[in-house]
Amino acid sequence: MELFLYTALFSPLVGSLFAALFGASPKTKIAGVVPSIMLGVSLLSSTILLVLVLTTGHTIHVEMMTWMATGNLYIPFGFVVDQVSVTMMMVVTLVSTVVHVYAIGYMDHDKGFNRFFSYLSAFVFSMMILVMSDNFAGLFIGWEGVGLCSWLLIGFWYHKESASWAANEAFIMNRIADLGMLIGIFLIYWNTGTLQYDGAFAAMANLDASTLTWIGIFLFVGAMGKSAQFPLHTWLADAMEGPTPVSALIHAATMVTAGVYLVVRANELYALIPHIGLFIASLGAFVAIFAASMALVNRDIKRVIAYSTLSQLGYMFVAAGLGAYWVALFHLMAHAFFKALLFLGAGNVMHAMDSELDPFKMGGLGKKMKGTMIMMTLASVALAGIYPFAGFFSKDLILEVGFVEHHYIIYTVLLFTAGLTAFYSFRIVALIFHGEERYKLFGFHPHEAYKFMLVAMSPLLVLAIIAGSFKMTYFDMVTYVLPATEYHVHNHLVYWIMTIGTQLFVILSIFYAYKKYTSRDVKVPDGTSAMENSFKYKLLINQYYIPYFYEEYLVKPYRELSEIFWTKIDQKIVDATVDGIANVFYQTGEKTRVMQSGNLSTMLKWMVAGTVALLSLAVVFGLAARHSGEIKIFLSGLGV
Amino acid sequence: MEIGLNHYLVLSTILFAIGLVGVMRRKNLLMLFFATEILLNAVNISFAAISHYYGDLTGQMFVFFVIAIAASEVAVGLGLLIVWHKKHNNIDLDNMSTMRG
Amino acid sequence: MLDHILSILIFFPALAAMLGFVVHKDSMRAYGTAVATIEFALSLWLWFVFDANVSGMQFMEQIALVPTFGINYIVGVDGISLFIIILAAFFTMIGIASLGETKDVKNMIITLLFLQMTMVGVFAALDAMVFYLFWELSLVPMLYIIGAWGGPLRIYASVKFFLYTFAGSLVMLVGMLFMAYFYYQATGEWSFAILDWYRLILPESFQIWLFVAFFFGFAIKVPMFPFHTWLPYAHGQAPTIGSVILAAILLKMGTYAFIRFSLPLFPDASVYFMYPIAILAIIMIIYTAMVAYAQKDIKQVVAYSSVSHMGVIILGTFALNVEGISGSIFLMIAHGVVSGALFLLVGVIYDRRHTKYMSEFGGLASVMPRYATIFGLMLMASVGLPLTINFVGEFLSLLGFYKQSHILTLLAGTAIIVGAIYMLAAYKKMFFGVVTKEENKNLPDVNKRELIALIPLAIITVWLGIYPKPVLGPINTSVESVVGLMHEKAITKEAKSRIPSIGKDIKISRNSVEEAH
Amino acid sequence: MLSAVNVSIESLNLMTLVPMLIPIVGALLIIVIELIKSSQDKSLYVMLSLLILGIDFAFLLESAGIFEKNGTVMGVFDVMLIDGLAILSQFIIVGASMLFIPLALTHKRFHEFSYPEFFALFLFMISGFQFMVATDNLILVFVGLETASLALYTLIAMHNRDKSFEAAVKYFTMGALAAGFFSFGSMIFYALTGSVEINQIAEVLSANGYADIGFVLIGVTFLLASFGFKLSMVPFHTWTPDVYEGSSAALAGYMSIVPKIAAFIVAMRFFEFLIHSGVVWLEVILYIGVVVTMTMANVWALVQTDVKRMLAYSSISHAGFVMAAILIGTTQSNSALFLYWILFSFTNLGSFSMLWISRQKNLPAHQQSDHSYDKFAGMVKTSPVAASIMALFMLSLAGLPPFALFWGKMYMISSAITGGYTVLALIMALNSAIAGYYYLKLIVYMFMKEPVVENNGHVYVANATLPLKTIIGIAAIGTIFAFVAVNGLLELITAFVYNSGY
Repeated sequence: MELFLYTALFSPLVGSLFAALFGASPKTKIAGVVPSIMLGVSLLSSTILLVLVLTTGHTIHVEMMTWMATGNLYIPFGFVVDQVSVTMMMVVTLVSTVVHVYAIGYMDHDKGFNRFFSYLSAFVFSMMILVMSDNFAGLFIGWEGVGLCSWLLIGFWYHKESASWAANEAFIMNRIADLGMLIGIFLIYWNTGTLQYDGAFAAMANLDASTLTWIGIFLFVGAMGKSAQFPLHTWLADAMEGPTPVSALIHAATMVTAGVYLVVRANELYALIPHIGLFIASLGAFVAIFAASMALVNRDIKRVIAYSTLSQLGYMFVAAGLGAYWVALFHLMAHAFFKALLFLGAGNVMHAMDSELDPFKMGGLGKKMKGTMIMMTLASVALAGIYPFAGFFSKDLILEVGFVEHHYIIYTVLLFTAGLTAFYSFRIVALIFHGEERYKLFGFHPHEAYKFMLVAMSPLLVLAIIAGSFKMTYFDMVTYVLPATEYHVHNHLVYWIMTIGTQLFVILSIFYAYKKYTSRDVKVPDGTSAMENSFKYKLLINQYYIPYFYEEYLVKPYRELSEIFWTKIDQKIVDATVDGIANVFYQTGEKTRVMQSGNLSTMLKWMVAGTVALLSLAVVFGLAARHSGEIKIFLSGLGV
Repeated sequence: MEIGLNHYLVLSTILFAIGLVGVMRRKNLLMLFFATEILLNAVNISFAAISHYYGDLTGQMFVFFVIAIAASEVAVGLGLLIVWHKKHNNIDLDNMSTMRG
Repeated sequence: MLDHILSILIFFPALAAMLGFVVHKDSMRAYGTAVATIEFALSLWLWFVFDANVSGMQFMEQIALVPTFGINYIVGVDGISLFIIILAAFFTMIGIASLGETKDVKNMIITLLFLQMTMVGVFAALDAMVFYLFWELSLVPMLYIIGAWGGPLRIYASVKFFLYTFAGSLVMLVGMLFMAYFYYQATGEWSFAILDWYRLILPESFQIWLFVAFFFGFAIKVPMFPFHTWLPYAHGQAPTIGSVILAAILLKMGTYAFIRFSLPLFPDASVYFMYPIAILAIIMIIYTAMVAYAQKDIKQVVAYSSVSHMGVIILGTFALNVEGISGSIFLMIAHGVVSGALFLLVGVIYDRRHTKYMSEFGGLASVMPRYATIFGLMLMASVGLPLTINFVGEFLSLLGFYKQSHILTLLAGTAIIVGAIYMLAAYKKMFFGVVTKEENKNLPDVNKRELIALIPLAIITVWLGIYPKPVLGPINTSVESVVGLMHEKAITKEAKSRIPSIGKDIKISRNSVEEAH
Repeated sequence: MLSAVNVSIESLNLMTLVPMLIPIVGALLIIVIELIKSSQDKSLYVMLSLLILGIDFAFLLESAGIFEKNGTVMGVFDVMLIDGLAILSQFIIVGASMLFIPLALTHKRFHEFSYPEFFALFLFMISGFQFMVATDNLILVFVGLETASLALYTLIAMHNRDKSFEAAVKYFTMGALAAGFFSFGSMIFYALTGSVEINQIAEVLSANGYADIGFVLIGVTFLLASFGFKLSMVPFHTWTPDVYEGSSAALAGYMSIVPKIAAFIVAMRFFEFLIHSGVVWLEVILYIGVVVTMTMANVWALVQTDVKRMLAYSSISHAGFVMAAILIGTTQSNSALFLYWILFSFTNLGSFSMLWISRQKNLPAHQQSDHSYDKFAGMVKTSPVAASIMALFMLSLAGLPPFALFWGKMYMISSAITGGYTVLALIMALNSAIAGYYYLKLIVYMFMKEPVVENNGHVYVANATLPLKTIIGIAAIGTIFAFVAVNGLLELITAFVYNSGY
């Protein structure tokens, strides 16, 4: 069994290194194919592990070798395959395999082809470490590893200023969060004496609440960074600068869900501190609606999807925060499928429109690219949570959780957000595929993507449709390690009202969106229409002016302060003092050297003067000799 | 009145002071040498007086040595002076300040 | 042979340098490389025969120098000094091997070999006077390297470097003489042997004064804020090789000395000064990182970045527990490797364009992909990415200090943020974007000679990041004994509590100064 | 009717006189030779004086042996006092002189060396110094001092350049004044105690418990002034730079060592009891004197443009540094003084000799003085070995381990610490730091600057001959390998100083 574990873990690395060999050389198909195969292998072995865990229910825990050991600290490279991690492994390997294959087509014309695949597989490897590690340090390795890869991949087209800027923004924001995580780890170590999950969680049972609270907060700060929760969310939208497969894999399916995974992983901790859990849930709910609102108006399909990702992450955190860890994980899985699908579809569209992202410049593409249209539509349906698609089972479950746990505000917020979700996802679907063929005005010649790309996407499609039906099996599996709480509204009437109500609400908003954006008078906004000048719109399109705020009040001051530190303090004060001291001596020399006038009688005068000075002192002391006692005391200061 | 030790000492001190002043004031090398002679002889007076006061000869021995040394000093000094005069035909102190700083 | 391996390590390069005067200048490069390689091989052999389970000194030698005054030539090596010695040998080797086109290369190599003697000497010395001797002597070759091969401001820079350090270490000398005097009072005989001093327990007030005296010498060398201003000049003006050695080895002398002298000699004073020094360290970390961000000159960025990293090292040292101190020692090695590599990389581009201004570059990633890759790796190491050598050190140092103070560690932890900021900004300026300058259009990528130096460094960076055990193990053993000693010696209650006690029992004769009186 | 004076020749203990007499005899011999057959080559005289000094040295070893056996010896009506200090200092005096004499054998012809009188006077001077150190009788001190000084003035003058005459006159005049001070000072002590022998003065004073302290202080003032002149303490130092500049580099080097050690010994003998008598005033004065001398001299040295003047100021500062030993007045400090001075004499003589061999007969246009800094610019390019040796001496002067002077400095500072003068110790340390700058300056010129005018490096060794090179070689070896000798020296010195009760 360990064999499968190691294959699952390391084959992406092999693929990455293989592609790296061709890093500097021109594009070769093989550099794309081999990593994809390696991922296939990884997927296969993960599946085997899944089956194993599913059937036998026992987990695998291996320790590869020591990493750090000093003092009482002992950190191994240890890996665990239990119900939680195996789920993540499945999601990661599956989505990434799909994305890899898809990318072979998508990156076809890019001269960085080989580089791309080596980065992408490297990312998968780090992600696998993240989910499979059996201790916080290992988790942190993966945590930073995915950060690095996302930096590389966002900035993949480094010649674009915006891309490299976004990459750095993402990296640095994540760093801020990682600091929190690091502190959390320190806390865990000094309080429990170990970083192993099992040991640490076991020890946490008998720690005082405040410590646990701090641990919980700091770990969650880490999660906020990776999962782009408010206020560290701005990087995710900007990260769309990266190639679309990257967005699909990293910024929809896997990396951004790491935060959720962390909270789920640490469920035993958060179970002990429900107030933090509630905070997480509330933040999640806020982010859900906050992100959705920004998605309403945005005119960049990828950004819209990114915001929707954000808002779905909010859902997951609500679930996790309310203690419904398995629900969170379930939604994570389902979301991974349809969101990746959505992104890949968007990728096709971009290809067709040679990298045009404004849906208003498209319209009526459905005729040209049926496959893509179908896929994206279904994905959107799933996202909107229409029965019987995956979204329904996972998302409505979260609503129920909110209801059952009596957090009605959260429930309402989420419900409303569900409507928004439906609206904005169909807004873009409508704008892209239906209505006037506005792209003609801009002289685009759209075409459907390669067949094999569509084929590659199909598994996601299937899963997006049927994933919901695994709910019970999945429940049985993960509740080995996660608290097994069923969430049922026991009153059947209420239950049905809720379910149907939600469905209706969603469907209505879908139709509203569809009507609004397929009508004839949809034209490319030119900033004149009343709506565009309304405050609401401006607020939303400018993302509540938060990026502006960061730029103005954090980035600029930091830059200026650094400048001041360097030019003013370091040079004008610190260094100047040092040179000043040196100069004092030199200047004294220059000033006093005149004493050496070279004139003999001056010299003689000096001698006599010296003698006289001594004499006068002698007289003084001669008188003072009686009081020599006091003088001694006074002088003892000099060490005389 | 009868002249005691202190009178000698005072005298010698005064002479010494005169000598010092001379050393400081004189710009003429020759005069400078005279001033130094005054210094030494001032000391001689009191040495002689003190040795008489104590009635032991050490002081007077010292005097003899001082005289001898003074003589040799004059010899050396005049030698230098003559050479200098040959070169610059003046013996003014203010001319000898080529080295400074 | 084994009993004298350290002396051989110390004096072989000097001897070779002497003979080097007769070697013809065209074949000097080869000669230097050969000598340095032999030296490195010797140091590796030292590692091989080193017994990792012994916490004390090994391969000790003692030769009477001025026995009447208690000065003896005593050398020895333990887990703390071992790897820095190896690092010194290693860097001299690759430094000479990858030496670019330089005028009168012969003098340069001879100087480097002398420098190597002093470096190894400092880390091997177990007698305060011998330590001081090498410590001071190491200034001279560096002075010459900066002053003779440096940039336009080289003379100012070199003299500043020399005098600043010299002044500091003279104060340290006074401290050492005091220490010896106290030892004399306590035992009735003069001794400068560090191991003898370890056995001496001083009252806290004395400890504090002596700590301050030593602090000046060390802090200037490290360099700690606010004594750091000589460093940017030195680095800015020095030739590549100079900066490499300076950053990789010479700066470590200070931090090493803290661990060798200040901590075990003055445990109570160390605790007493822990917070002030920690605050200085944090200023170093954040302030210099911001200054680095403001730089226009890539070399200055790296220079300031090493000040920032030294801050973390200091912090780890004054964590006063095994995790922290081992971490800081490991970080010394890590920082040596990484900053050394970064300076080499800067040198690579400087050789090609004869400018270090980042505004002159841009888009190099497409022109020099291999260069960009190695630089990227080193950059990631420098910002402390896990599985690179730096992370282990930084993680342990911060972890260690967290035991002492939560909030300060939180502040110090910003190192990973501010570090990322200036490094990524610099990388973006140099490598990303489109190539604008004409002369950058077809720069040659790193050549074989440069790879000789860079590849090994890259390998070490990753290898020790993934598997630090071979290095961390011996360090840990020795550090445990140091910490144990400190705990034993500590007088004040606070110190006792701050410094964890190690299970092992450390025997020290409890004769203190008062008793001697 | 005087009673017949009968003194047994043994009680005179004439052995004590021999080391001083040898140079005198030698000097006379040289003069006689010149009378018989004039215009001999200078090498003859050089070698003769070397031989004579050799014999002198041998006798010193002899008396050292005696001292080790049966301690301090008085002689010649208890005027001579052969104790550890006397012997050690004579070793330094004679040894340094032996190192100096061969420097006369230059490549270029300097006409002072063509006169045999030069060597005769030189030997007289040495005996004068020997007398100074080997007695505690102020008269003899005075005589010795003046003999030596008068000879020295002449030697300087014999260099026969305008500057040397000026130097000689300045030195002479100030010397005369100093002599006046000395005699006045001793007169006061004679008046107070009726004796001119230091140990008796001490006894009497302590017997009456420093009754009239005021007069004691005045007396001390005058003696201090005269010593201050000899030791070039600020503000009595003004002659030093000019005289050094005026006289030949070799002689300047010599002057920086021998006259000073002689004066140090006298000062040590004289102040030893005063310091321990707890006369606060003296401590204060000396403290100030030491600090001011060290610091100001350093500060002035910083701004010099001529290496020789710089070295002049530096030796002032070194003198101040060593003067601290007398202030501290412990056995360790007194031994430190000797250790320091022995090591210093090697280094300093070496560095002055380096200037000496680079001495041109007449100044090139682009140079304002004989040894201006820029003369040495880029020296390493043309004559690396010479440059390295010069650098070596500079580093040693700066007190960089392991070179000679470091050990002296180290031991001296340590003695300050053990003597309880913590602040002083720090000041000394910091002064060495300041001093570092100007020694470094020369190294910077030699190693880091480009030559001002193209030269083939011949100028740096214009004056070099085998003997000169040998001397420099000896000095260099002494400077590098000092650490081998330090222990032996230290043991010997400490023993001698301790046994002579200091």
